[in-house]
Amino acid sequence: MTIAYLEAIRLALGESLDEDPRVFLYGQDIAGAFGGAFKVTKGIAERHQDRVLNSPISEDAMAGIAIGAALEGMRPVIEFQFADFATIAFNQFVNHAATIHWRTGRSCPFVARLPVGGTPGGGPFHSQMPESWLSHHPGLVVVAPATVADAYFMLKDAIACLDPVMFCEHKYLYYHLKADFDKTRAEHLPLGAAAIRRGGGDCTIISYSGMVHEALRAAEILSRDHDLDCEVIDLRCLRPLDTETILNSVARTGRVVVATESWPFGGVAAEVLALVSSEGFSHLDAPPRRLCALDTPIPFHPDLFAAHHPDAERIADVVLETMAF
Amino acid sequence: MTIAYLEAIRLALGESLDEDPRVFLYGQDIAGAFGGAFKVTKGIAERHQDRVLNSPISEDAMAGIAIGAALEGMRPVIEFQFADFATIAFNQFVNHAATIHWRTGRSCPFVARLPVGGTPGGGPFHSQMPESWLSHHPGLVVVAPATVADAYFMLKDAIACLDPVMFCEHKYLYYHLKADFDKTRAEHLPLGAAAIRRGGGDCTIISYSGMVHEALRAAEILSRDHDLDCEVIDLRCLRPLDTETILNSVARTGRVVVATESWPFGGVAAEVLALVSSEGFSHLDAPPRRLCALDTPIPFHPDLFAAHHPDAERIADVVLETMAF
Amino acid sequence: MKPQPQKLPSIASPKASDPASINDLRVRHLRWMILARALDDRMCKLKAQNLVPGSVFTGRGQEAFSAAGGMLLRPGDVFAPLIRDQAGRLAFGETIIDVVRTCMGKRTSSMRGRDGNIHRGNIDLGLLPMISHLGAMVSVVVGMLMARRFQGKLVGNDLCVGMASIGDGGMNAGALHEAVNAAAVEKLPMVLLVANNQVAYSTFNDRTYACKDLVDRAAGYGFNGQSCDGTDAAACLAAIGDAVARARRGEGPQMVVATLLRLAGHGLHDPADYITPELKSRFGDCIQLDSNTLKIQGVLSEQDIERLWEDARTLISAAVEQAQTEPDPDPGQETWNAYAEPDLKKVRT
Amino acid sequence: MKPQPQKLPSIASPKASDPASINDLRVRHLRWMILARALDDRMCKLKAQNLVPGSVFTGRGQEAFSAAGGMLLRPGDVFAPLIRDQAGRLAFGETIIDVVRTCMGKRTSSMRGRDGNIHRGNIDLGLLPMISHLGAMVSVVVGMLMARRFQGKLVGNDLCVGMASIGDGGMNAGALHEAVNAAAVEKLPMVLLVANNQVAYSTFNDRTYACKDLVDRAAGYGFNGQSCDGTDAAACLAAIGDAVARARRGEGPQMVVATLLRLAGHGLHDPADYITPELKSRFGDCIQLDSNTLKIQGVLSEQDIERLWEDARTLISAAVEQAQTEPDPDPGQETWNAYAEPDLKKVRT
Ligand SMILES: Cc1ncc(C[n+]2csc(CCOP(=O)(O)OP(=O)(O)O)c2C)c(N)n1
Ligand SMILES: Cc1ncc(C[n+]2csc(CCOP(=O)(O)OP(=O)(O)O)c2C)c(N)n1
Ligand SMILES: [Mg+2]
Ligand SMILES: [Mg+2]
Repeated sequence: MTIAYLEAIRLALGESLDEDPRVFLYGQDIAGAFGGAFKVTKGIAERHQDRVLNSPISEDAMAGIAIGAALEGMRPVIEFQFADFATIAFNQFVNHAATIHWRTGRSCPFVARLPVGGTPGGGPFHSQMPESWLSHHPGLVVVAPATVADAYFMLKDAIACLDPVMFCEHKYLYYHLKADFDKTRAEHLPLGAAAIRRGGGDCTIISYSGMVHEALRAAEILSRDHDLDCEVIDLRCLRPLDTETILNSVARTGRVVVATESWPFGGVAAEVLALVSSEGFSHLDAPPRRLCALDTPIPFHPDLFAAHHPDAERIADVVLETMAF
Repeated sequence: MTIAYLEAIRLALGESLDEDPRVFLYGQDIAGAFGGAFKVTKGIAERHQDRVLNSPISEDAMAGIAIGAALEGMRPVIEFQFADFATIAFNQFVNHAATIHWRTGRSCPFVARLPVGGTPGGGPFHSQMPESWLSHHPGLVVVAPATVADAYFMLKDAIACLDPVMFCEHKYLYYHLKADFDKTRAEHLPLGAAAIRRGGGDCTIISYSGMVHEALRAAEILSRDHDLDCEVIDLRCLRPLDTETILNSVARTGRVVVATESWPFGGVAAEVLALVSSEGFSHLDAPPRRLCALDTPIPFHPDLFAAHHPDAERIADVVLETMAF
Repeated sequence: MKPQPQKLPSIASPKASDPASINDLRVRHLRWMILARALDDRMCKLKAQNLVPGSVFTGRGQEAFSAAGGMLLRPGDVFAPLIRDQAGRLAFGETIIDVVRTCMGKRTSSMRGRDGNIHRGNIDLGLLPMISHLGAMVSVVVGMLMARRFQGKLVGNDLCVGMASIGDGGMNAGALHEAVNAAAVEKLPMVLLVANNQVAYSTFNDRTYACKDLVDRAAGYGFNGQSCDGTDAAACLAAIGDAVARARRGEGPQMVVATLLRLAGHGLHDPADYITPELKSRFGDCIQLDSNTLKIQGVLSEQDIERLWEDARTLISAAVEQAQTEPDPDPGQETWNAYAEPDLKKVRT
Repeated sequence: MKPQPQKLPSIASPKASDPASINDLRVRHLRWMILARALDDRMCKLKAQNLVPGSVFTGRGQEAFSAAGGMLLRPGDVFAPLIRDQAGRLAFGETIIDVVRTCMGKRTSSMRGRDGNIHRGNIDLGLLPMISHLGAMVSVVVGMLMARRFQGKLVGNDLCVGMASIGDGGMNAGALHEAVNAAAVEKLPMVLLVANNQVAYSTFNDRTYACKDLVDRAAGYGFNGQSCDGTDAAACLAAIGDAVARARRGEGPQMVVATLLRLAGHGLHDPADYITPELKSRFGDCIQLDSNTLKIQGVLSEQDIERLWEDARTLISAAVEQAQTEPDPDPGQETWNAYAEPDLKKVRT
């Protein structure tokens, strides 16, 4: 069966509602026949009218409500219309949800679904990646699926997880990414594991979310045009990081390029570079490099957006520079 | 004249109010004889009753008001009672203040004073360092003075700066740090420059804010007990980073340890490691290392706090490990 | 690039006491409503022609309320519009050409292609470029008014006014609450226009608030509150006119809540089939209603009204034609720098 | 470690209809007030003795209102207290020993020394451990009540209740607004206790809000609102009693605003010299007032009241003595892990 990334999310949500009476969905415009700004809950909302509720435009309260319901034994899944609006819930996330387990020993299991990432014409406030500011404070799990199967399995694992999970789903992939999908497939990676999407010994390209597909394209370009064999790691889970998979790969390749569509400063790419340089130093044959979005707000005009946003060609260029070191 | 770090801030604020009718102060409990939770505005508030105003407990509005007043030609300085409460203003800071110049070409000059950092017994919500989540988004200047003179000069420079400046002032230094202070001193470093607080050729210790004093103590221990000559860099300005001073120092020493009291993941320490490993790789004789706070909320009990918080002895240990590489 | 004021057939500024001038006011009001509707319609067409990169939102059905707000302001006032305020924006001084340029993402637009569509603004004119986060603009207006007070400009009994728009949905954002409360504490000449169009995107009022009427919130903030029928042009002018006059006289913050219906989807992409025929039947179209009234009252003839539409379309077409010839932004010429002071290592003198 | 319920001289639970039981209620109320005051006083002493690492905040002057709130709850309800709610916390079931342990940062406390003082709580009891950010706890109560509704526990006409405290200052936090509005939309049995003690830290009401009375906000949210004299114990019991009864009957969210004065500094460190003698003269001390009333009404004698104080001090001293023998947290034994599931690479089954 071929389904889109968004359909995989819908499937996981629908099944969770079907199977687990503790699960409810809360967010703006998700209820009824409308089914959400991106139509993720379309169909399933009508099947579960009592557990798919529209919220007011009150993101701080949405997060607080998720915390409270989680403490009372529910498994809330809250939808932000765009990840950009999760800034309003920042305090509840980092100061409240993230601290409950450590302070009280109680777990606070909920999922915040965050439509992330850029699309041409989206502009500064509908395109952002929130994973950097969500992952600095200890206590939140931050994941960013890049594939159809991950969208499904990781969402189910996120709902099962005892910690608050920030589920970053990429808007561009919603309808653009389609894949054969077999949900009965027995083994899938656990929530916290990175995936090696392509094996290779020359250079490790590390990425997550939408940028994984550019990383894979870059690896193809490099293979086709430069006879280079790149390993592509999809981090999947950003907090906690699968440091083992990263360091093992770098030990094999000696070279690493991290590609993200976030801003560079203090982002996950910086964290990965800090990791490989401090803990994998002896393996490095060349400086670890990062390629991120340009360091300005995200531009509205598609031409500016294209220049702002890393792509396969530019990733390949950085790999070539790394190889030439 | 010997004054405390807090008095230097008060002096800078008072003079700014005296000299520049565009400056006004806005924040909780700063007005009148009371003069703020930490007494920073004590004395000066009474002298400038019309331009030192108490705000409601509305941090988002405080930030929005600063933006609006800045756009109308004022130079607002807003005080957060604790930096921990600036999470509430996160959206106005990163989505509004930070984007105005790039979107419209207009500048948005205001200062947000953020009392940061841990003290024993402060607990999870009165001890945090906000610089990581303030510096990821492009558009905000983030500074963190560590000395009495910097508290004064950097605050004046921050008020003069055309961009929104997040002024992170360390609560522990408020009264604990006293120094001889001569405000007529002709030359002081510009806002964006890092300071070399101690020269040395063996290893570069990079720090900022309260942790600079631990870094200096560590350098002394290492000199006294291990005959090591460490260079200590006080970053002063975190966003933008003075990459030149950092890279030049590492080029001389070949070794670097970054010490901060923030959490490790995606923090400024990670950014510095990413910088030195990607751009100063050939200079490195050992893995760059970071020593940050432990990766949990900040504990209340002083014994737990002491274990959570890096100190000179632990910085010295990491330097020794680096030297032994 | 400063936007050029558009040339509209001039109608003298009326005095409220003069009955003839009331008609002038009503005619100007209708003209802004029509211009906004025609411009919104044209933007929808441009989007269909693939000439607009981002989303298109229209103010269909809300023109009477929005235009009244913008018209009753004057140079030196501040206006923070939202996504359905094409009418108010134009009436306050936004140029047609900037609307078209911004929506097309042109380098010549006030946002230079960096930001688009409804995020445009012109701070020099007092027209704030909104960020998307609902409620966030209101405290900025508070800050602007406080600045003017500090500067000694808020004295006398003919104060400048800060106006901000919000919807039934945005009224529930924490940012809105904090800002409105701060305006009240500071007793500022702020006018909050609440367009209760029954829905926030697809969510009806019963899921966004539970008071009887949003105007009930005014007393809780210490605002003077009043309601009006947002489909009735004269009622909008009267209510906002009164609120603005009170604010100018120094009577402090004002809230005007209009009841009306969004007569389109949330954005152009939204068929809005959740709006039932029953609901639709309860609300008229302010432009149709006002046109009829003015005809019945003998203020305008059918031809006059037709001419207002034609004039509007002519102005818009000219702007579209011009904008289409203008350059897109060039990534290679961008500085890609978010700071007003990119070099902080320069010594300050 | 589950906190032990403290042993207090048992006074049978009264029925509201029974005049004798009203006295019982009043006596129990005074007892909680006295216990809280004595405990607050003792915490101040312990701080002076350097036995408390963090700040000390007291509920001095607010005991009548707070205790009434806590008393009128029952097991199965939810309570989100703030920094001046020692009385309400005790009445709802917080143990004295946990107060002492938490303030001392003991390993045995409910927060295990990780968090301290007024941030303590016990989620199993429905007593929420507050974070510092004012307003943040209210939406959590909303979520807890929604959970109970999903679980089928919010049926009938004797519902469980979620109570949350807020001050005149905290009422202006955006988080509070969003949470209160959400409670109203969901028509939940939530009771918001607003202790208007005239100041937020050092800031008087004229700088924090501009409505005539904070109860004016109730209508704007769709809450039922009522006011009471927070220094009058019987009035507090009556107003909160009515609000809780309405909430239990399914009449939806309730707001009770008490007028009173904070009779101490913001925290122990604050001499509060900004509170003028004139202001002080306008407010009585609820405990003194209530003690007098109960004496005049012949419900309690001077000795009875003395005994309440003595009993309170005895209980507190026992708790302090015990807590002092208990271990501090040991950094070496801490796991230093913020996650309930530290190993996410484990395959989920
Ligand atoms: C804080 C925030 N959350 C969510 C959104 C997404 N959003 C944009 S418009 C809208 C509906 C707004 O409804 P209302 O305030 O009633 O205005 P209307 O569209 O009806 O004019 C939503 C949810 C937003 N812009 N800001
Ligand atoms: C969001 C937020 N901002 C600032 C503070 C700091 N603060 C703690 S208590 C307080 C005053 C609270 O006043 P009020 O709500 O009236 O309660 P009261 O202390 O009078 O009981 C302030 C400003 C805070 N806790 N939370
Ligand atoms: Mg609406
Ligand atoms: Mg108060």
